[in-house]
Amino acid sequence: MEAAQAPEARGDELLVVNDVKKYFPITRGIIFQKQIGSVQAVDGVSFSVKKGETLGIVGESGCGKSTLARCIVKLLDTTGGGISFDGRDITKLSRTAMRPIRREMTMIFQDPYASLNPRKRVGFIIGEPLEVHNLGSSSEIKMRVQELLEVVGLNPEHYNRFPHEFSGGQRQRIGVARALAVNPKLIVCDEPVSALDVSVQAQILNLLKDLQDDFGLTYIFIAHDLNVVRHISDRVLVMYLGKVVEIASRDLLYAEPKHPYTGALLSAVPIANPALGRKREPIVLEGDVPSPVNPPSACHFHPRCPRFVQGHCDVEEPPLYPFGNGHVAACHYPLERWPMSADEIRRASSPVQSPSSQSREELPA
Amino acid sequence: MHRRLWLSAAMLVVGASLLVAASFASAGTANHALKQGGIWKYGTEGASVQVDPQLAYITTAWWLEYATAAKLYNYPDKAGPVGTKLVPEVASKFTVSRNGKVYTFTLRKGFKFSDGAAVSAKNFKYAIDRVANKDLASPGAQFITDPSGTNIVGAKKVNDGQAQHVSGVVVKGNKLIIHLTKADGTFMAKITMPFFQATSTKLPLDKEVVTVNGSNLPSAGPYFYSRNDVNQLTSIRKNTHYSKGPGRTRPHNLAGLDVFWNQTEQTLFNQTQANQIDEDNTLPPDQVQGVANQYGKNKTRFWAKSQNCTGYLPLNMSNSLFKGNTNLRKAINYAVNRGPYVGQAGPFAGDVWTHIFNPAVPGWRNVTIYKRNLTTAKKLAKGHLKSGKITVYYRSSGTINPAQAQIVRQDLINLGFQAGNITMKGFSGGNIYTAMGVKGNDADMGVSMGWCSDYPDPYDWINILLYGPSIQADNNVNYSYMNIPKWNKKMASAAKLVGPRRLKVYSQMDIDIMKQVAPMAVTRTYNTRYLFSNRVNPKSLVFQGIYSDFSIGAMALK
Amino acid sequence: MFRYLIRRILWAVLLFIVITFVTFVIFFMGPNDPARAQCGGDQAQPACLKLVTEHYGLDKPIYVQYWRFFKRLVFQQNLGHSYATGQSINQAIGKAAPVTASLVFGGAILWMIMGLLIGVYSALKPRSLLDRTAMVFVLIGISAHPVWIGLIFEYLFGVKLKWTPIANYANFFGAPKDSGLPGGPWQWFYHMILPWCTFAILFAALYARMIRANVMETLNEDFVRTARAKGAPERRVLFSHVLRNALLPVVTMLGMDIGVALGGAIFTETVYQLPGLGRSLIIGVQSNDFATVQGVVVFATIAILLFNLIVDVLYAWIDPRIRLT
Amino acid sequence: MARREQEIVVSTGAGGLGAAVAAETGGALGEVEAIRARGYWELIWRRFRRDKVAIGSGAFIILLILIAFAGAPIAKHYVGHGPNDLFLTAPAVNLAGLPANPWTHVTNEATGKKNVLVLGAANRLGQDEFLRLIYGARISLEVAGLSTLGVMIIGVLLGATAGYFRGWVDTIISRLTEVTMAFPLLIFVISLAATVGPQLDKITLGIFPKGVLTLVVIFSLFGWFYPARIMRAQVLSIREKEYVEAARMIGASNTRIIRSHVLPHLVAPIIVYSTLTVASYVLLEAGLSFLGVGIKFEPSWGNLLSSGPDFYTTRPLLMVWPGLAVLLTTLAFNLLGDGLRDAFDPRASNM
Repeated sequence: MEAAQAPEARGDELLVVNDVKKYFPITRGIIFQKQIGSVQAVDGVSFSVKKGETLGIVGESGCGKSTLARCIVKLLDTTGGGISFDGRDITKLSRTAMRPIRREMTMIFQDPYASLNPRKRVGFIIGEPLEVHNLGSSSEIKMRVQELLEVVGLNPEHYNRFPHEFSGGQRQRIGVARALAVNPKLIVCDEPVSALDVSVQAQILNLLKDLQDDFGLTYIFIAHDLNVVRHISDRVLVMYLGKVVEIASRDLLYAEPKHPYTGALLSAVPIANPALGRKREPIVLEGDVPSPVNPPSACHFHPRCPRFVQGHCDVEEPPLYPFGNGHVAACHYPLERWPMSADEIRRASSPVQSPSSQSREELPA
Repeated sequence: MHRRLWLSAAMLVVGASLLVAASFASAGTANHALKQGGIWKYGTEGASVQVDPQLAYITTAWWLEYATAAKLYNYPDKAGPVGTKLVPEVASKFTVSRNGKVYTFTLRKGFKFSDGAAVSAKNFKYAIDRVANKDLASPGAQFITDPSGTNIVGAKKVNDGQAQHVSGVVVKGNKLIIHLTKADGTFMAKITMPFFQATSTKLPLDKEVVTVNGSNLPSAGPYFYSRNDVNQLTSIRKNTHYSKGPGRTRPHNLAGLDVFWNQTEQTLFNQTQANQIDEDNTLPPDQVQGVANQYGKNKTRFWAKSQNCTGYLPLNMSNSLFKGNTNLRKAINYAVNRGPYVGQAGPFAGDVWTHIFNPAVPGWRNVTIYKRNLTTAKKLAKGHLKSGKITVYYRSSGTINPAQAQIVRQDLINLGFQAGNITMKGFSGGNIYTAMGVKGNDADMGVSMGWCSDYPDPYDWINILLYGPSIQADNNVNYSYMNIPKWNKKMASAAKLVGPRRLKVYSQMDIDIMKQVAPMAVTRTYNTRYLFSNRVNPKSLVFQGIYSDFSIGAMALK
Repeated sequence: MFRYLIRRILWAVLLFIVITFVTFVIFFMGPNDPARAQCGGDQAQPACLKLVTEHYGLDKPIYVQYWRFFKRLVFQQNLGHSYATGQSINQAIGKAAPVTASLVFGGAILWMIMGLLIGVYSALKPRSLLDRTAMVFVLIGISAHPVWIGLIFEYLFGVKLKWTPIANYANFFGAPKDSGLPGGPWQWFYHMILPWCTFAILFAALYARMIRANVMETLNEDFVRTARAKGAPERRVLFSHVLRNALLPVVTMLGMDIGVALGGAIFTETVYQLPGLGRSLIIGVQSNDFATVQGVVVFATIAILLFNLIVDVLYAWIDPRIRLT
Repeated sequence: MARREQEIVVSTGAGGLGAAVAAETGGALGEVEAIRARGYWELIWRRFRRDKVAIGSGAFIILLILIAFAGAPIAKHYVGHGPNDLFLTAPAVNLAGLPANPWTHVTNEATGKKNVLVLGAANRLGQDEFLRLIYGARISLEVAGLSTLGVMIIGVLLGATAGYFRGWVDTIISRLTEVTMAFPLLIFVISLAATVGPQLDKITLGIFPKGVLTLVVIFSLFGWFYPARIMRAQVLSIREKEYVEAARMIGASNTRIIRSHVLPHLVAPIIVYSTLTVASYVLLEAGLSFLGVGIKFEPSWGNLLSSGPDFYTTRPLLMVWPGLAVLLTTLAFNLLGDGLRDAFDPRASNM
């Protein structure tokens, strides 16, 4: 793999991700495993996050969002590329060296049921980061935990309860409290609300927003729900099959998507305004997301793309073309207007299958 | 040469002839009242035995060989003393050269193998060639290559693998001529062992015949092996070519006999009771009294026949505990609880015994030397326990042997040994004899051991078991490692005596040694207990003394 | 499929080498002196010991000995000769294996029938009297010692009631002529009936419990409810929907358990004196017959490995997903 | 990326979201309650308590342990002789070589006092069947208990290590497991007990009867693969749980994760599996002793069972007692195991 380039951090950038790759090997063997291929979950992603901002990351299931999140907080080691946090390159840090950084960068998990150890009391769960980092005596930790419970809107008396005695939303608040416990600078939120009821989703989102204001937090917010992302993000990054296809500020992205994939995603979002909704024709993407084991050549999206041009899109990989105001999109033939033209919609309904998209192999369980 | 209780009769023949070789009994008359035909089913707890005539060696094997073999001379199928006298069989007569080194046998015509081939002198020569063969490793080889005993010219060379045929055995027409390196009075007894029966040349010279199926093991006696499945079934069937004629006078009433190996006591007993099996001689001890009460002893279906064996606990006089410690050896003799020890095998298993000569040994006396007395025993043992530690070898197979070991252990505790200082070492099968036979072994005493007569002479008991100078590095049978010059001298001089005086001296020595030296604690005599089915005709049960079992040829069903 | 087959075979070969080597080492380290055993135990003559030691290379390092053993085994398919009886071990096993096979496969058929009947009926009528009785049988079946069950059966049906033979085996293809042995299919069946029952009880209990659980679980599946909703007759629902799905894992289990059962046959063979592999093993152990013990272990290993291989391949053939993992 | 994405909650759009935001108050959630919540173990105990059969089995096992370890010496003291003491004369063993029937009074040779054989004599040595039965319980429990302990220690260590660290550690341990599994277990254990057993029998550590540790070593050596497989699978699934990721995310060490987040979840399967394993080892010990390759001399149920057939038409009770003891003990452990499994995981089916 390529040597990781230590990314340059500029003044207000808290996190710089430069060409990060994460491949999962596929192995086979009777006694000793040999690698026969790899799943390219994250394939050369670059972006940066400024202090105090919220970066939303969207994409379909399996596009590598969660893997990216885990690479950022170093739950997974990257295969290539560099990540710099607060001016330090953390790509090559050992477990021990990573420890102090873990105080400044935490994560909120998707499933509030699975992310809390059912065998432990809430006090232990929220206090554990403090304990791990030796932040105070046990009585101090208890005080801090109760304070945190209050901060996230729970009753401090629930200190001794078990997770199963709480509802989903309450549990996610516990998860938030755990992430907050060490006073981090960056919180990576991995679909924190996708497992919750819509009404509860809002509560959590509001909580996160409030906490951002109160504590000056920076968020990376991962979701597949464009509405949720729109609600909370300052900027949005769209991923497809392990690659960045578009980055733009929230308003720009929702108003003028450049990448056909973004367009497709947006057109699928239900719109509350019936008048607007009726006017718009949704783009139906044909086929499933191709396998990341053997992704389509060049632009990964070309087999499903309404603006596919044979001999170009499946041959030359598009770089991130700038469209001004920090808006970039990886497309040779970006959308010229939004909503799309009737012609484009027609072509989207009969996409050309490129040969490279044929091979499909099941992932190992 | 090894004679062990579990190999009991193997060498019985040797000595028998020593004393009786001169007198030949006349041929017996067959009992025509007995029913002919039928298959006799015999079940045993034991593992199967070798059937190759040159390899068969243990009691059960020889019992079967006796029914299948045709020998130069043989013992008749008779009970009592008549059964121990040699009669001519395939040979009509023999002559010995003046120097006693050349035996010439004249062979009869008319003997045929079960496959129809005629028996000739060649077949006896082939038997000797096989016995001597190096690769076949016959236990019979030791009897014809013994430099101090019977030594056939050229046998050693074959046994060393330097030749194929024993040069000292010559076939001339119907004559078989055997050359010995020196004169030997036991030769006739030895040539009568089943090893030297007429052997078909169908048998490979240097490979054992193990599995028999039909006709690959022909023999010239009244019966032949028709089948041998190791550890399952061995069958003998009537040799249809054994027709009445000169020398061919042995009875053969049954059509055949099947031996079922590896059965368990209890099922065997049940099957015999149910008349599915005709003969069972491994009765479950708890059933013996019942069948004895039901059928009476030695009348119809239940029989108990004594074997020429004595059971004893050797006390190792070469190890520190018993070395020069006559008091403790006597104390053990007083302490051993012989009644229950014998009783472990159930009723009719034998009697409590306290000196070496059992009632089958010539010159035996009916005396009790040690009567159990714990007080006397403790008094004798006091101050003589040495370090207080004792190592006991015992036999770990079956249920009876370990139980006897427990009784002896209890006796040792009663005597003053601490339970923790008694080391019990178990040996399966006959391995205890090997272990105890190694000079310098760590055993102080052995349990469940015994000795069976090789020939009816006291020499086989006193001199073989207790004579010091014969102790060697291993393969000893003097398990007591008794080596006292005074007694060695006495034994040597007794061996030279003949006639009634010989028996008198040995008889006294037996008692004196047990009283004064006590190199062992004699415990018991042995009986074999039989249960027969209701198909068996009790009148046909002829206990052949040489082979210590009922003659198969004489057996008949009702 | 082909690649999968090759992989399984290679793995089986490797397992075979490892197991035979461990067997070899353990018996080599054991207190048995093969030379002494070969020379007739306690009658061993020093000359014979020397001969045998040289002949079998018992003084060579263990790996050399193992290689000799392995060569003989693989290239000549020869397990050697018993030290106690001199019989060829191939022959001994050739005689014993059909007995054990009769016991194991007959037992397997019996336990499947019992397990199916009890399991399916209990599942269809849970908490009924029949179900409760069946569950008591299951508990006793998995808790009682097979030896004990065997002894009691033998005593009751053989000795007291005289319904069955007490012990022994009858050859299916008929006893050898004039051997005085029982033979033929009927005698075979008659002699095997008690051993089969004894042998099958433990597994019948386990299978009844497993089948009951599987059937009950399947009965709750959506596709069963759908089938019922469609108005399919109950019999059809049971046979073509419930049993087909509930029994697939049972069949896999059966394949695995037959290997395990091969060992369990020792107890039944001992109680009923069936001249099978287990009995050969016990006799070998009792008479320090190292060669026979090793022969049985090696043969059992081969049998189990082969059996597992067949099950694996069959299963992969039925269910292609298996091959990928 | 083996993890399956959670099912997506249907979004009702921005409007719904906005309305929900408006409704959100951030106020008190749930009732205010100062009491300490019920712990995991308390919940299990409450579920377990309802299972009368399991409770009964548990009580039986406790009773059995008490009888075996405390009751046996008391009984020995009370009857005046030990389990290995011999009563060689009538009436303990009658003239026909049959052991005494229950409740026979015999004279103790050592003390000269009259003793009573409650269940009669066990064999032709006149040993006390009752004492041998309860001392046999001790051996059975020791062999089964220690073997289970050994098997679980090896199995859990290897299985958990393989599951937690994966990679080459997992590869090696998994292959080792498969090799061990491929051994014809019972055949091998018998051969092993018969060949190396006599040498191992010498090891007693001063507290165990001879032969107990032999069986424990042999059983442990060849029995660990099953718990190892179970534990590996358990740990593999636990380590994929998000709460373990969460712990790693906050920088917890491996030791801490294993101690706080992995091991507590293994307790339930370990307890349930151990209970069932004990039952199978009680059976196995009896089987080996029956075949003559297990415990020798010392009273064990297998030994008693093997001497049963010697008298089984004349003293059938001698076969019944040990068989019954094995049956009840195994049954109790099986029922307790089932009960515990239900208590730990009420959803688990009967398998």
